[in-house]
Amino acid sequence: MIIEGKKRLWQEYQKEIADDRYFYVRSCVRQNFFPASEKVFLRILKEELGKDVYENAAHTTCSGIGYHSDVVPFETAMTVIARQFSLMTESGYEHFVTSCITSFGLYSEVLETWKHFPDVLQKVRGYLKEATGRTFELPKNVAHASDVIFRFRNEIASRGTHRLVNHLTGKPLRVVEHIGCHYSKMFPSKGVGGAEYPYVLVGMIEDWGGEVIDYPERRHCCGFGFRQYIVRANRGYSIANSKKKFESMKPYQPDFILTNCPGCPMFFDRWQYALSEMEGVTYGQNGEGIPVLTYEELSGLILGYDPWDLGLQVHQVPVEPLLDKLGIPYDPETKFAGKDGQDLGRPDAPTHMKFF
Amino acid sequence: MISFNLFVLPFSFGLIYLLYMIIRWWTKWIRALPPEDRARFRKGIFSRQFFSGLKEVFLESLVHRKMFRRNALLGFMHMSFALGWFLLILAGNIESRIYSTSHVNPPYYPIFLKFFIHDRTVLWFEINTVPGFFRFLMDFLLLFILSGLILAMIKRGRSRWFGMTRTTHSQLTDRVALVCLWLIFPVRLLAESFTDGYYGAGGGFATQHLGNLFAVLFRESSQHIAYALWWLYSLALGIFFVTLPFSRYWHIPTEVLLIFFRRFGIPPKRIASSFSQVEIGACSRCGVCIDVCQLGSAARIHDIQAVYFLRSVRDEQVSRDITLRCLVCGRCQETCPVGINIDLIRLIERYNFSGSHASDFTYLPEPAPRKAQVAYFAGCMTHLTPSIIRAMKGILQEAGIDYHFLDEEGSVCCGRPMMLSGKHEQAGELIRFNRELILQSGADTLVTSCPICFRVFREEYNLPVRILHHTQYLLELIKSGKVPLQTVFRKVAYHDPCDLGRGSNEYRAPRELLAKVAELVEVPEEKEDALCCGGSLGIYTISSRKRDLITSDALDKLTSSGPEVLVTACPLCKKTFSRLAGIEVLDVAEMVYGAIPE
Amino acid sequence: MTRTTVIIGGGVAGMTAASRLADLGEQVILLEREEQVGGHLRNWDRLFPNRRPGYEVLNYLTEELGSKVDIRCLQTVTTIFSGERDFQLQLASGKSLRCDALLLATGFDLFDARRKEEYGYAIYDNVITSAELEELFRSGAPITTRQGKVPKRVGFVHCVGSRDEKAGNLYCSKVCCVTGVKQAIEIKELFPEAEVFGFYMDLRMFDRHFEEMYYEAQQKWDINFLRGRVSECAENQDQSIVLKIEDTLTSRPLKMTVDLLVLLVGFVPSPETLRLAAMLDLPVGEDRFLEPADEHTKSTLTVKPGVFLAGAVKGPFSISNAIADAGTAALQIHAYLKTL
Amino acid sequence: MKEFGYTVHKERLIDYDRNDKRVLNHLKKHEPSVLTCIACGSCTATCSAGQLVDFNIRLVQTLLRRGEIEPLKKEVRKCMLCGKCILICPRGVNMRNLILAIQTAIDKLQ
Repeated sequence: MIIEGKKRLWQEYQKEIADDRYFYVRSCVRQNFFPASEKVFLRILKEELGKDVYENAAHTTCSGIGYHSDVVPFETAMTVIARQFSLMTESGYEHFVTSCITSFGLYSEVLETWKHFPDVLQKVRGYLKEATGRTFELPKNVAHASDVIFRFRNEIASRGTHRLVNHLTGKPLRVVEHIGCHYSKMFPSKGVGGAEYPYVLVGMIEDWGGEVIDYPERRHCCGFGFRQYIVRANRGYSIANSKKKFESMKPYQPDFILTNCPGCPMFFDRWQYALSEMEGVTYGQNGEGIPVLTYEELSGLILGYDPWDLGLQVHQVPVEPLLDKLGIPYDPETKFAGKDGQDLGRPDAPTHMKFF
Repeated sequence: MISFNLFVLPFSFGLIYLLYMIIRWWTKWIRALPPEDRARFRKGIFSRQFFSGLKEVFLESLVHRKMFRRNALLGFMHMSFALGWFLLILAGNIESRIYSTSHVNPPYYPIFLKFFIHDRTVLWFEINTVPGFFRFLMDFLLLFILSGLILAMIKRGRSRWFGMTRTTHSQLTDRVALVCLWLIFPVRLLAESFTDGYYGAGGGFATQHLGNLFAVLFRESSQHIAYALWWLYSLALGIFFVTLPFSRYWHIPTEVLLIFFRRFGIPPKRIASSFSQVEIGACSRCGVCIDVCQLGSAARIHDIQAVYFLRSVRDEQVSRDITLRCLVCGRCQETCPVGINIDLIRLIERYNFSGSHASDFTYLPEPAPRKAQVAYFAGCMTHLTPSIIRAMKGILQEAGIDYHFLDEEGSVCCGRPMMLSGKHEQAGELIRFNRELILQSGADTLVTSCPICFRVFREEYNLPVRILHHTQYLLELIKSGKVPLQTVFRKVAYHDPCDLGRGSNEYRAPRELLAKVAELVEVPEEKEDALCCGGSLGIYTISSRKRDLITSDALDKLTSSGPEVLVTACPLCKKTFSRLAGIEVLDVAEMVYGAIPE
Repeated sequence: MTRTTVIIGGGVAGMTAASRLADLGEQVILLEREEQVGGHLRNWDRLFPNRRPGYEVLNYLTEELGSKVDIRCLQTVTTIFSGERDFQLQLASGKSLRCDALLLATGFDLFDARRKEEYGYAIYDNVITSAELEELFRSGAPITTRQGKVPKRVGFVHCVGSRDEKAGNLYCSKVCCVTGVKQAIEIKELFPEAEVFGFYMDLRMFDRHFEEMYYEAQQKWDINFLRGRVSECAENQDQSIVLKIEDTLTSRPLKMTVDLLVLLVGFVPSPETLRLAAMLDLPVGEDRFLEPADEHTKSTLTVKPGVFLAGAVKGPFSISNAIADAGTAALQIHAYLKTL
Repeated sequence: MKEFGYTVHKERLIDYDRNDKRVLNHLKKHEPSVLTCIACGSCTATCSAGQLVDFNIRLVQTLLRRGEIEPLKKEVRKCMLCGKCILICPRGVNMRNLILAIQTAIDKLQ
């Protein structure tokens, strides 16, 4: 691998990311999948970095999940998005930040459409006006939340208590990074580092002391693929995609997988469990799985937040081996305790994957 | 008292071993016959067929009649050895009775008679006496054989005088046996001469004179020389007998059995059997099949000719590639003096190599043809030569025939190409389909444009209808006046397709048709000797370049007398020739169609 | 009075046109940007289709030039002033030239393979361009992977930067196919045990002996041609390249590993050509190559009297075609000068 | 092993590195004309069996080259060996021996 070659490409795909006053929209599903991630993002921005982040209680889904599942027409999706923008305009913000990769992709797609077809924008303004009486301005800047963390990665590192280094051996941790397909595959210029060698997570990993793994199936989809997952009969196709990636990354012995999409960490995490149950295979060392983190969770760990406050106990692939490597203390006793200290009960241990 | 000397042992041992091998193999082969054939064999021994078999053995194995027909010099060479030696043994036995003291003589006694008996009572020229006659006869026969030996030696260097361009490459056992065979008769002449000369009597006109000369030259030592020669003679015979079952000369006893198998009506089989083994053993490796093989003469492939193929089968060293490298044109079979079913043995070996893969023809549809009196089956290949189809349609329409074009929408292969690969069972599935198709058409006459189909229809389909190649059918139509013809003044050369000519014995119909519409010119090799066009489906392992060599060579010969058109009666031949021919290539049907007045 | 022709570009076309014009008695000044004339031909080890050494042709063209042409190397034209019937050229060296006719023979550039990001050129260790491979052949350096291993499997990707909307080039670069076949054979000559693959969409063996060479590549050298455009490459742990392609002949995706991947880079117009064309107000095609006055009948003329085109300024050209084209251009210039 | 109501989908991908090239190597030796196929498809277009069933004799050659033995086994069984393809092939590929030799090679492997 010629790293200068990648750096040269990264130079070509620089992206402007606003540095304050964000209008934040949530993902439909992430609070269920990885419940602390969005909360941690807001906490970091507000408490650690002192930024102005605003959430409007009236905001909704972007409808991307329906759009990509072929149940929501594009005009509807555009109108829903126009409403989100009107909320931003009404709240006095101009920098739009999405939690979800698919939303980010859809916002980009809609804005590009409006840019090339102004008559469509006019129509949508009409639809929104007719339906809700609202008007809106286009955002000055649209970023994915991982772009924002990327922008402040050095600030986070300098405030952080941990680095991506195995504290027992002193060696950098080996990290697989996985970018959601809708981040830059549709519009390479909208993603940090472009589509082929995206830099957004790589930048975090490198600047936090880790080592990035580039493995043959890196570009491949995690296996979510909306229609593939949503219909149960098609899940075999979804899991086959994930399996292909695990098999490809396994020889590199990654310490964990870092993701920036709602679906990817979900499927990397849950499918590892499912594969271990279906085929008896595990992809980490010593019968362990490969822990999967969102960038918010990782940022929290770097900043020294309690792993159980980050929601890491709801991961199906146990994260304890990673915490041990990072030298992050945790209390096994409180892993399954609720906020009030009450025991929530332990899940059944997987058959083949090592459980803690 | 029985005469004996140690030197008779090599001969005696060799003879016993040879007889053991003959009895062993004959028994094995006869026993391995299926019950119905064994019954035929038992019945045959006690029938007139036995005697006609003996006659054939005499004519073919001893006189070599077929060899004579091919080339007199070659025939004489073979006859002098076979018949000469046979008579020498016969006469020697009778002669030995004159001097016999017991009722049963050991077999070596007549062979080495001159060593044991030195009859001074009769002189060489007294041929009016019984012993004198035999002395004359024995010397005469020996010289007769030696004349053949001289010819055989000449043949080594001048095979063309014997009508052969190439001769068989021999194996080690063949060479050992050959050296022994060539030694036997000169050594016998010398041994007898030395002995007769030493004793001053006992010889015939040749041996006595030669002996007297030796006696003068070598004096007392001629006795020792004679003794050494008797040893050498016995050794040569003994070694010859021991190597015989492993050499080409094994054909001598095997051919005798083959002649009786045939006489007793035992049919050839499709899979390896006693019959095919006897046929393989009966190959004398005379090599006449080598020259006729176009793979050798035109494509410079020299290791697959029938003689080598049969040898490698006998030695169980045959390879798949060689087995599949044969045009199956039938030229070698046509010329084989032993009449071996070479093509059939080729297919048997292909069957053995065909492996475990079953075909999957479950896709064949239900046949549902229209009813008609005449069914026309163009064949796969004819679909690649649409001009033949157009001609046939035109002629049939002109003649007002109610016919159904069975494979107008495409053929299911007739099965012969599959049979040629040895997979006759799988060919059976294709045959069943087409047979049903033909039967359901209700036709009483089946006409095909493809000799390949024609042959397999006749040989394998067992159809209760008349099966005609289109040349035969067109001749019928024209003779019945249904199709008016005018002569087209063109010089044409006719090429006999393998499967129509040699394969189905139809040489007349296409020629008669052509004679009605054009001027036929001479071609050098025709009818039974016709060349293969090179496009044969019988061959699997050949490059297209080698095929082209065969085609070009055949074209050179077919067009040597300058025809304007080369006519054939097979779509495959037409397609093959058209690519490389400098002149127009047409099917007989096209010629006929072109001769119908406007 | 002497009539002067300035030829800009001392590649195959420029050299040939200069020789021809000199033969016709014209006074010629040949301007070359580099230190030596020869252009891209200098980078070739052996030429398709007969694999003769490239220097043979170069030497021939150089010897032909001899001393009859005024060759000026290391020259760049900064501005061109078009007069009534002549041209004034300002050179970067400060000198200026006057001429009656101007021949643009500025040729082409090779497509920058880095623009096909998904192939990982200049990122993965063992992805090289056909030009680099040719240079390896020419220098006689051992051909190994970057890790020093003898390659066991080598892949050639056809149409890199050509026939590709994503690369911005819709046109076919013509000579890459035959170059790929030539280089594949040369790899097999060096490493008979190696498996060599050509990944192609069509093999455009447009000129004489090309198809025969393709046949030879298959039949004699056992080179595999797999129909489909490589969609993406990745690097393995051992720095071999995994490539993904649709095997369009089985309609199934296919994945394979190669030790060395060669990108057959196509032609792109050189920025220098476009700069000169802008100064002369010459029409540029959609493919950004220069347009002649008439594609069929006036292929070396431009709409501007006195300005002529030869060779790869007009699109992809093979060496032999460029030589023929330059000869035509010389005749056209000669005829034009006579009318002055 | 738990049942989730679905199984891991089998890949359609041709994994060239893993595929078995032994049949191909046998053919390269015994029927080298296979090397010259240009996948023009004229053999398939004229094929007698191909008129009746989904049989693509051109694909036989392609599957062989890719080392896709299982589908290859099924394909070769459909051929009638009629030989039309040989007459059509512009590159002189000897299809009939190709079919037989593939069967021989597969037999040898098993």
